[in-house]
Parts: sequence; structure tokens; C-alpha cells
Amino acid sequence: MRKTTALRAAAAATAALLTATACSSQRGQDAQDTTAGGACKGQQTTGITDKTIKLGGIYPLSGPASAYGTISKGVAAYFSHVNDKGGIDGRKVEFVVRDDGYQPPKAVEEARRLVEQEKVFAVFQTLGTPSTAAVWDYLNKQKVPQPFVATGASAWGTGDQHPWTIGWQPNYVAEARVYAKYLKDARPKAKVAVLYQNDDFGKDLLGGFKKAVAGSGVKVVAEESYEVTDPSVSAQMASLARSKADVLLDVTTPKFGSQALAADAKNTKWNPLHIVNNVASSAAVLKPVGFKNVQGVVSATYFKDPADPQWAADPEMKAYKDALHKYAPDADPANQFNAYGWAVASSLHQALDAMKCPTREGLRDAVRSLKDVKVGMLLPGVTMSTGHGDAFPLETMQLMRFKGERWQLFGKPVDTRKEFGPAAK
Amino acid sequence: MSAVTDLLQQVVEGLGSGAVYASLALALVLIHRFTGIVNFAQGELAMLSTYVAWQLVASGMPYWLALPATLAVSFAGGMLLERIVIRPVQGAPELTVVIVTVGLFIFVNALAGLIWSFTVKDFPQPFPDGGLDVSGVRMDWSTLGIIGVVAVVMGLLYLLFQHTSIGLVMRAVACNPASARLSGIRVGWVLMLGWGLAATVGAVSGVLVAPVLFLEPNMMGGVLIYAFAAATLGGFDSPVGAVVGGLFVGVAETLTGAYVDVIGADLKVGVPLVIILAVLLVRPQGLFGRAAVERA
Amino acid sequence: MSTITASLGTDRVRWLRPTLTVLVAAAVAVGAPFYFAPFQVFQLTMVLVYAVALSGLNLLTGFGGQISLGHGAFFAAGAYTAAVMLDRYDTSHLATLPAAAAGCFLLGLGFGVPALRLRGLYLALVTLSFAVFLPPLLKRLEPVTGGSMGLTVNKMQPPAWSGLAEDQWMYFVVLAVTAVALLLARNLLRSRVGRALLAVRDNESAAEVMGVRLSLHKTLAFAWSAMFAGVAGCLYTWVIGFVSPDSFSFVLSITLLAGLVVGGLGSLYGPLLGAAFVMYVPSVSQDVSEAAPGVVFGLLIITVMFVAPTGLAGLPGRVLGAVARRPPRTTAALDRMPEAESAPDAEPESQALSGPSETHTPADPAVVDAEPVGAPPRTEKE
Amino acid sequence: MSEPTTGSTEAAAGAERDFLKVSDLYAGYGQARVLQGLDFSVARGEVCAILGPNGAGKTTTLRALCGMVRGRGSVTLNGTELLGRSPEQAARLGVAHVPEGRGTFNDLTVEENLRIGAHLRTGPRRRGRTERAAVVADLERIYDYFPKLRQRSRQAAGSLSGGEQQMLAVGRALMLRPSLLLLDEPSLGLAPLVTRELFEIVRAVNEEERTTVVVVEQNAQLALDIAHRAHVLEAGRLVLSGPAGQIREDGQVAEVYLGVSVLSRKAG
Repeated sequence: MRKTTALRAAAAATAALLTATACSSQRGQDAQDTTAGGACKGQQTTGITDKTIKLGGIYPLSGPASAYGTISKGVAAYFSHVNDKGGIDGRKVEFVVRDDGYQPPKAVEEARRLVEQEKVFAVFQTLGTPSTAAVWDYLNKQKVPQPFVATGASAWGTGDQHPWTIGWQPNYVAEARVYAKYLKDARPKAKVAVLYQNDDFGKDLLGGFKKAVAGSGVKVVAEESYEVTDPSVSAQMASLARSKADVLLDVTTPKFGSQALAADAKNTKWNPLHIVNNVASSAAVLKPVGFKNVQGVVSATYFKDPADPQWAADPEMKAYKDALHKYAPDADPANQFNAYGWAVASSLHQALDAMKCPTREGLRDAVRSLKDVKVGMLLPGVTMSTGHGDAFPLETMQLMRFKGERWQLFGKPVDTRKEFGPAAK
Repeated sequence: MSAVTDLLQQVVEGLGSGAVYASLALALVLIHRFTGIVNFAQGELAMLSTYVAWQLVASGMPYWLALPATLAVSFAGGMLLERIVIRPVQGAPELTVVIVTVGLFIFVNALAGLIWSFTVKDFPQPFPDGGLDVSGVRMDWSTLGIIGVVAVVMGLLYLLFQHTSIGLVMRAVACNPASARLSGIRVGWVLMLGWGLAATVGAVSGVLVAPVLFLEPNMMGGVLIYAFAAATLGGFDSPVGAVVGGLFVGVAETLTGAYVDVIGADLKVGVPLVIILAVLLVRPQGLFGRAAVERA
Repeated sequence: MSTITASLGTDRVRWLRPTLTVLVAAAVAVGAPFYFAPFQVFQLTMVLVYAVALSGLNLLTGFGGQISLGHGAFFAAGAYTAAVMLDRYDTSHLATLPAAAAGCFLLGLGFGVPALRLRGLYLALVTLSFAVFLPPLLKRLEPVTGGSMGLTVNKMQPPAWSGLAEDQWMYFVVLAVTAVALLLARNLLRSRVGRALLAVRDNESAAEVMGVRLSLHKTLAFAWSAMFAGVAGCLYTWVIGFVSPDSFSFVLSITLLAGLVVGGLGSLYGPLLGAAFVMYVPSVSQDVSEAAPGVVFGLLIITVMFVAPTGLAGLPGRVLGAVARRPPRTTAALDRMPEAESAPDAEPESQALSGPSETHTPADPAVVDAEPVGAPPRTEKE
Repeated sequence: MSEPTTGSTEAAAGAERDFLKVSDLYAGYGQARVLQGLDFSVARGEVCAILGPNGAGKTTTLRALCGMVRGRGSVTLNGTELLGRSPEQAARLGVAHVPEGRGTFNDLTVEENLRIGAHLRTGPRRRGRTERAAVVADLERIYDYFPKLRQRSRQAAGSLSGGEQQMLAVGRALMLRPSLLLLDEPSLGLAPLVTRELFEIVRAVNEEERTTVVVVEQNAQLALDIAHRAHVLEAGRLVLSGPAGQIREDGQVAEVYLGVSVLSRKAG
């Protein structure tokens, strides 16, 4: 009795499986990928119609890097804002956000989900170098655009094996060049101590800086690194203080930026010129340290800081704050990551407008042929340009100095392409 | 500055970090002593308490009022947590309880991010700015303050356990809960008390370190690892061991990070590992832990 | 086998049912990649990868009773061994597997020696600090490991004759390795080593008296366990094609242990359930709450532990047990009695019933809910 | 299932006689049923021995009395129902249990162990100074009973010998000033001389303080020496009850009943 029951069950299960395989296989979905006709014949139109465009983004909404997850809110607010005004060229944007917890395997899974299940037109933003590096082979093989990744590593613009991937923010090497130029001009004999995060971000910036000051009177005399998992950088700051350097290059992320600024302020015996990198330059980082303790700190930027009162009357900033208030009421408008999301989304808007064909190929080509494109959230004088052999949209930054309760821009925007030539590895 | 002053300055920095580790290690040791488990969520609970304090101060309450209020809230919260989250898995394999605290860790961390976002918050510093300068070696008041408060907390815990009847009851429960029941002790209530106390000590830790580390949801994540190291080194059931272990780990990693170039700041996290391993191979119960005193 | 009363018929059924189960499972496993979408096949592949690592951890923690919070490090060692061989020496993918396995076995052997001296909690925390130490070490060894940028290597490509897509081929390769690994784990447990491990877990001193060579077996357990984690790491490199130090933070180690406990310690298929939990539940959490997936994920872990304190694998048994259980029960006395260690599920009187011997077995004074089978020895403070 | 004690209907005397009254008690662990309906009474001030072979349910009986094991039926102490109460509640009603294997607090000193025993009398909301003084006096009294404990009062309990630990456990139980003292296998693992000494002290306590004692013992000879009454259990049922002297004489009967001799163990 039991034997036959078991056999029957097995047979039934096998039959069911075979039926399922034959009839309703989910693998067949690849057939839904579409191509265009007419002038753009043969190009992929998956995820885009005359009325809609579907984009997918992968951000760390959980885990150790969740602080950056809020970028997705800025992006989503921008698209909602645009959709209410009729969409991008008549197309409503659908923006699908997935969480990778800052783990590369999770990023791969989510990228595949977005491409294969959600059928997105493009993967608009993967965040962080590890996650981006983990998925870019896949996306390029699938010929899915991966525009404006949220990482400043210089890898995204160099090399030609990944034509579908492109960065956006000034890469860390470019930023390093801005500081190098400033020091060579203002303090040609500077001895520099560097505090850097021990990952691609810190290493790229430090390496770029060393290369840019090579042969000049500016010397790096001390370097200390920290891990993101470290509780504090106070020990590193004490070590750097021993070097007696007259400049401190502070390559940190927000929390550690606050710690380093506070440690510098507390140490009354060592008063170097403190250069804090862009990632940690938000007013939200400086405020906890106390504005009186960060006077004279230098940094560089390329987009408007929402916490900075000087942009209070700026129309783009107003639109941003209104939209964020409306579409993401729980997000803090003063958080620069939200503004970053807004800026990068409006940059993509420009690129989508510039597409010759409304296809994946069209977007791939459009982001690689930007000519001095202005974006409202970017600083005046900072524009996006790409071209053959140049896959870094933003390479211009402007220096600023903290005075009173806000940053004051000084000097002219520094176009590192002109100053140093193309960024090469 | 002479080499000696340099060295002493680094030692002071190490003591500063060490005091931070010690403060959280105290709470870890408390829980372990009374419930036999390692609470992975201890740091996150401390962070949550700190946010409570921050919220109170931000809503206009004076710091010195917000502080006792926070400690009271943490005490009650800790007791409640034991009752709601830990009691249901009591009697399950111990690893199950540990994993529940891991779940709690993830939950509390995300919850804080949801409520207060991941932006760095400024937390009021109870100690004055500036510091002490002894022949070229500078020690901030805040560092001294943290060490002082940690020492006081340790002393209070010692008094509580060794010289009060409630402390005696708590030790009895830690030692043999079944016999404690037979003597009429309400064990469940004492365990809640243990969690409440640990949460309070954790809150003290969070409030102390927040002005130095800056308050954000991941503030205690890094500290937790070092607090584990401190507690392991000191012996997981000795409050004195937790403090000494914390200070030792802090000084050791700072000095090797600064002076041993091969190790450097990036690999200094390996230093506590080596020390702990060495200590445990000689004394498996840690520096201050008790070897089991039992005769058949 | 059943030597006493099993008639021929029931004996055959006894053989047939597991055989059929295995056949059906195999059919489903083989059929899956033809049914599911590629990214779902990828998810299944990752479940298998984690299952290998978890079954290794299970050998150590579930059966050996030693808690490791450092298995992410062995996983990373395996992954990097494969990645470096592929990147620097251009070896074939298959060649990296034995290298990763052997390397991690030796690493585990090395770790197993100091682990002998450390018990419970202390071992857990020392291995945790090892896991914390590894990422910066990998960054430091930049010439070999590619530093913090990590290494991107070629994924395994399906041979032309197979006619399979990349994800399907990958799945089958990983499935084959997983099947071998799980079988190996099962056989290890049934071997002398496994029986010795169980004896050690249940009562260390008694096992020692019985002549089990404690130190040898505990060290070997560590080595085998590390080897499984290393093999899983190697598979990871094949599947993901990218390794970086920050992919293997201590969070991975904690996730592995959590996955194992959630799946079911000391159960043969617990690792599979745990791997599925680790793989799918974060996605589910995200679908529930995009604002804070962690809140949902944390709650789900706690909930599973409430409902199934011995892990998902033990859930069916608990449900059946709860149905059958009758009121006369011990009150939930705390089971931290030191004596509870010696005889976790002894019921002193009923046990004593069986033997009329004059020697009275000392048993714990507070009888506790019998500790579930497969429970690890408690991390009793020493 | 007959009433083992002789039935008397005089109310006052009955209350004294049925100070502890166990009726139709069933108990066990999980699915293993150990006690199969026990009925017996213990009079106030009496020492009652429960005897029987391994696995008969002796220990389970004591555990059911003090709340460590849940049971069905009824157990009253001076008219108050004990079943369904937790061990700490039972302790509050004056039941002091010295568990098998002693259950001392090994990390605490001897004196701390004794003070824990008096926990209910000195707890925060308990009576004031007079009670504190009474506890100190009791401490002295225990030390008088067990002079060895006085010598070792500052030592960790875990460092004591087995006999000393057993004395400590009994001492701790007495610190509760119990109305009912339950002793589970006090002779287990002790040298014969030590055991005898311990039993003498139990007898003295009973005589001087009129504490009612229920003792479970393998060593029937010893137990019968100090007991007034005895009950013999087998497989969860009472098979023999009566005054201690009578049981001793009926040893042959028990042997027939149990298949093993109740008195087979040589005492001393």
C-alpha cells in the first residue's frame, strides 16, 4: 500500500514538474525583450515605451553603509516631481529601488532581478565601488546601460571594455588634483599629513594626490588609514600630529570627518590647514563639531549644499526642497545625499533628453557625448562633458573655505582636464 | 616634543579609546554574568538610549534632567526587553538566545536609522572643553571624565554585588537559578533586573562616548567588537576585568598602530586578537575571570 | 540493519521511501534551472553556495559543539584562493577547487590547535576577532589580492556541448559540488570521527574516559569545517566573479552562524534551510518595508527563533511533539544548572527505571524541559 | 488504593495529623508518567521517610511538593493547596527543599549561602530590625549545629567537601525557618560517618524545633532510624505505609513486594 502511494506521489510530482517546465516556464520571459524599428532598427527598447520609462537603482538601504541609502530618496523625489510635470519627453518614470546592503553578491542578485524580472531600461545607479564592480561585467554583457554610478573610483571612466557603464561625480583622482593644485599655488612648500579611509575611495584619492604633487615642493610626510569598522580615528589623528605637518588632507566619510575635525580642533598644539574632502564636507558634518571649531577649513565641491544658506533663494534648490517635502516627507532636505540624488537624477534627465534614439543604445551613446551640459543643482560653472576617450562627466570642482556659518566659494572652478590632462590609471 | 612625551601622548590616546571600550564591556559583562549569554545587541541598545537622551535634549530638556530620565527609560526598557524578547526563548539552546540578540541588533540599528536617519547628530558634551597639560602631555577633560565615570560605575557595581542583599540575590541567581527558586527568590524578576541594569550601564556608555564618536546609528558597531575583546581579555564575568581589559586593549592597539610600522593603523585591529589569544592560552578564563570552583 | 523482526515487505518500503525522496529531490533540483528565470536560478545557486558553508559550520558547531564566529574568514580565504589563481595564474576554474579546499583545511588545522584550549564563548569571540582582522589584511596584501579594489575574474562559461546558458551551467556545477559536499558531511558524521564528535559534544569528560582522542578529533573537526567554508568561498568566486575585502566583513561570519541556528543546528538539512533564509529573507524584508528592511529582517529572525527555538529543521518535530505532549510537565526551571551539562535530556527517575543497579546515577536536581536533540552544549561560563 | 493512615475524625487532631496531606497525586516529566496516584499524610512535627527502589518516584514526589514538577491531584500544607505553585511560591509558604545533589551556590561563600536561605525573611519589603536580629541568631544556631560551617564561613561553597556542602544545603534550608523540610537523598555520595552525623542533626532539628521533615532515602536503615513513619513506593504507587519501627520489622514483606530488599544496604 504505502509503496504504491509513494510511487504515485513521485510520479505525480514528476509529471507536475514536467508540465510546469513545458507550459509555464518562467525562463521564457526573455522573449519579452523588444527592439526598435525605423531609424533605430535593431536597438533595444526594453523598459521604454512612448509613455513610460522604467529605471532600477541598487542602494544600501540596510547594513553598514545605509547612510547613503537616502540618495535613492532624492532620486525618487526628482522623478516624482518630473512625472507630475508630464514626465521626461512625455514618458513617466518608474523608478525601482532595491537594497543590496552594500554586499556585492546581493548587488549581483538585485541587478539580475532588475534586468530579468523588472525589465528595466537602465540600471540607474549602483552605489559603492564593490557593488558596482560586481555587476558591471554582467550589465555590459547584457547590454544594459549603467549610467552615473554613485562612486568616484577612477575605474569607471578608464578602459573601453565596459562601454555601458559610466560614472558621474568627479572621480577621486580629479578631486585630489584640485587640492594638489591649490596647495602648489598657495603653499608650495607644504608638508602634508593624510588621513584616509582604507578602501578604494581613500586609496584613489591619496594616490591621485601623490601623483599630482610629484615633483613639486609639496610633500606627503605622514599617512594614516582607518577602517570603516573602526569606532574612532582619534589614535590616527594623534599619530598624524606627531608629523608636524602644516596641512592635513582629510579623506573620510561623514562620521569620521566629524571625528577628525573635532580631534584637530581639540589639539591646540597642532594647527594645520585642514582640507576635508567633498564626501565629508556637508554642513551636517561640520555642525556637530561646532562651527567655531571649523573656521578656515578648506574643501572642494561641485553641487549646491542644501544646508548652505547661500542657496536658499536658488530656484532649483527651492524646487528640490518643495519636492522632497512633498514626495519624501521623512527625508531631511538638508542632507547633502538627498541633494546629490536630485542632482544626479536631473543629470540623467538631461541625458535622456539628448538620446537620438529612445533605446538602450541611445542612452549609452548620449551619456558619452555630453557637451557642457548644465544641471540646475550643480554649481555655476560646473558642467557635464564627455567625449571619445573621456568617460568622466564631471571633472570640475570649486574650492571653498568655511567662514562664519557657511562655506564660501573662492577662486574659479578648477577644470582638472585642462590642468592635468585626462585621468589615466 | 621629546620621544617620551610622544609615547605618553599616545598612551593617553589609548586610554581614551580604552575607556570607551571599557564602558560598553561593563554592560556586556553584566548581562553575561546574570544570564550566561552574550548580548550582541548591547551596543545598539546603548546607541538607542543615547538617541533617547538626544531627543530629550533636542526637545528642550536640560541635559542634567535628560540624563537621569534616559537612565530610567533604559532601565525600564531593559527589563521590558528581557520579559518580551528573551524570556520566550529561555530554556532554548543558548545559541538560539544569542541569535535572538543578533536579530535585535539588526532591528534596533535599522529602527534608529528609520527614526533619526543616518545623519551625524551632535550630542552635548558634559565635560568642559580643553584639558590637562602635564609637561607636554595633553589629556582632555572628556577623556578624564570618561575614565572617571567608568571607574565610578565599576565601583558602584562592585558595591551593589558585594555589599547589598539585592546584589547577593543576583549573584545567587547567576550561580544557581534552580536553587535560588527553592530559596524563594523570584528568578524571573531578578533576570529582568539584570537586563535593566545592563541597559542602564549601556546608556551611560552611550551618553559618554557620543560626544567623542558622534551619534549615528552605527556609532556602537565598531565599539562592540573592541568591547568583546576587552571582556574576553578581562574574563567575561569580572567588571574589573572589563575595565582593565578595555584600557589595555586601547593602549596596546594605539601604541602598535603608531610605533610598529609593519602593523600600522590598518592592521592594529589584529593586536587585541594576538593578545587575547596569548592570554587565553595561558588563562582560559581571562585575566580576571574565575576558574570554576567546584568539588564533586 | 534491521535484524530482528522486519519482514521483507516493510523492509523494502523502508528502503524505497528515502530512495524515492532522493529521486524526487534530484528531479526537482535538476529541473529547476529549466523552469525558473535566470536570476532565480542565480538565487538558487547562491543558496547552494551558502548551504555548503553552513554545513561546514554545522560540523563544527552543530555536531562538534564549538562555536565559530570566524567562518566568514575561511569563506574569504577560499574565495581569494580561487580568485588569485584565476587572476594571476590563469588556471582553469576546476583547478582552484582542490587548492581552496586544501588551503582552508590546513588553515583550519592551524586554527584548531589553539581552539582546543578555548571553550564556548571564548572561542567564538577569538574567531570573531579573526574575522574582523581579515579584511584589512587582504587590503594590505595588495600585490596579490588587488587591495581594496578587489579582483574581477572570469566566471565559468558553459562548454558548447552542454547547450546551457551561463546561469544554468553554473547552477549544475555548484549543485554537483554541493551534493558531494553534503554527502561528505553526512558520511563524516557517520564515520568514527563523527561519532567521536557527537560523544564529545554530549559529554566531553565521559568521551575522554571512553578513550576518544579528544584533541585530535576537535582539531580535525575544525579543519573539515574550514574546508567546507573554503569550498563555498571558491564557488562564490566562480558565481560572482568578483572578490573584494569588504565583501567578507565580520557581518558575513555572523550571518553564517545566524543562518545555521535559524536553519537548525545539528540537522543534516538545516544548512539548506538556513541558506535559503539568508538568501531570500532580506529580499522579503525589503518587499515588506522599503524604508527599513533591517527592521523587518531583525524581527523575522527573532520570530523564527520564538517559533522554532531549535531551528526551522526542528519545527515539524516540535509541532508533532506539542500535539502529543501532555500536561504533566516540569515548570520551566532555568536550565543553567551546572549538572545539566552532564545529562541534558536525562529524566532521572524514568532513566533509572531501566537498570536495577545499585549505583545511583547523580542527575540534575532541577529537571528541565529535556534539551532538544541537536542542541549545542551551552556556552557555560567556566 | 487504600488510605494508608488510620482514619480519625476528630477535627483538631485531624488538622495536626494531616499537616501535609497528599491525595491522588499524579506527576511526571513530559510524557513519562512517574507518580500514579499517591495518598498519604504527614503529621505536624513528624519525620516521614519515603523509601523505595530507583525510579519508584521518590524524588518526583518531593519535587511535586515543592513545585518543581507540576502534578495533578491535591497537596495541602496546613490546609493550603501547594499544587500549581512555583518553587518560589512554595518557599514563601514555608516549604524548604534540599534537592538531590545539594544545589549549593558554589561561587558564594558559606555565609552568603546561608543568608540567601533567609532571603524571604530579610528581603527589601520584609520586617525590620527584629527580624534581621533573628536571622543573625539563626546563623549562630546553624553554626552550632554544623561547627564545620562556622570554620569555613568565608570560604566559597564550591570549595567545600561533599559532606560539608550537604550540611550547608540543609543549613540554608533551615534558615528559611521552614514549616516543612524536604530532604532528597541527603546521604548520596557521602561517607557513612558523615551521613550518620547529618542524620543526627536532622533528628535534633526535628526534636528541638518541631520542624516537619520528609526525607527521601535509598539507605532505608538510616532513614528509619530517625523517621516516625515511613512509606514505601514502587513504580509510582504506595505499597507499604506505617510507623517506622513496624516497617523495619516488615522488611521481609517489603522484600516480597519489591523484589529487592529495602534493607539490603548495610548502614554504617
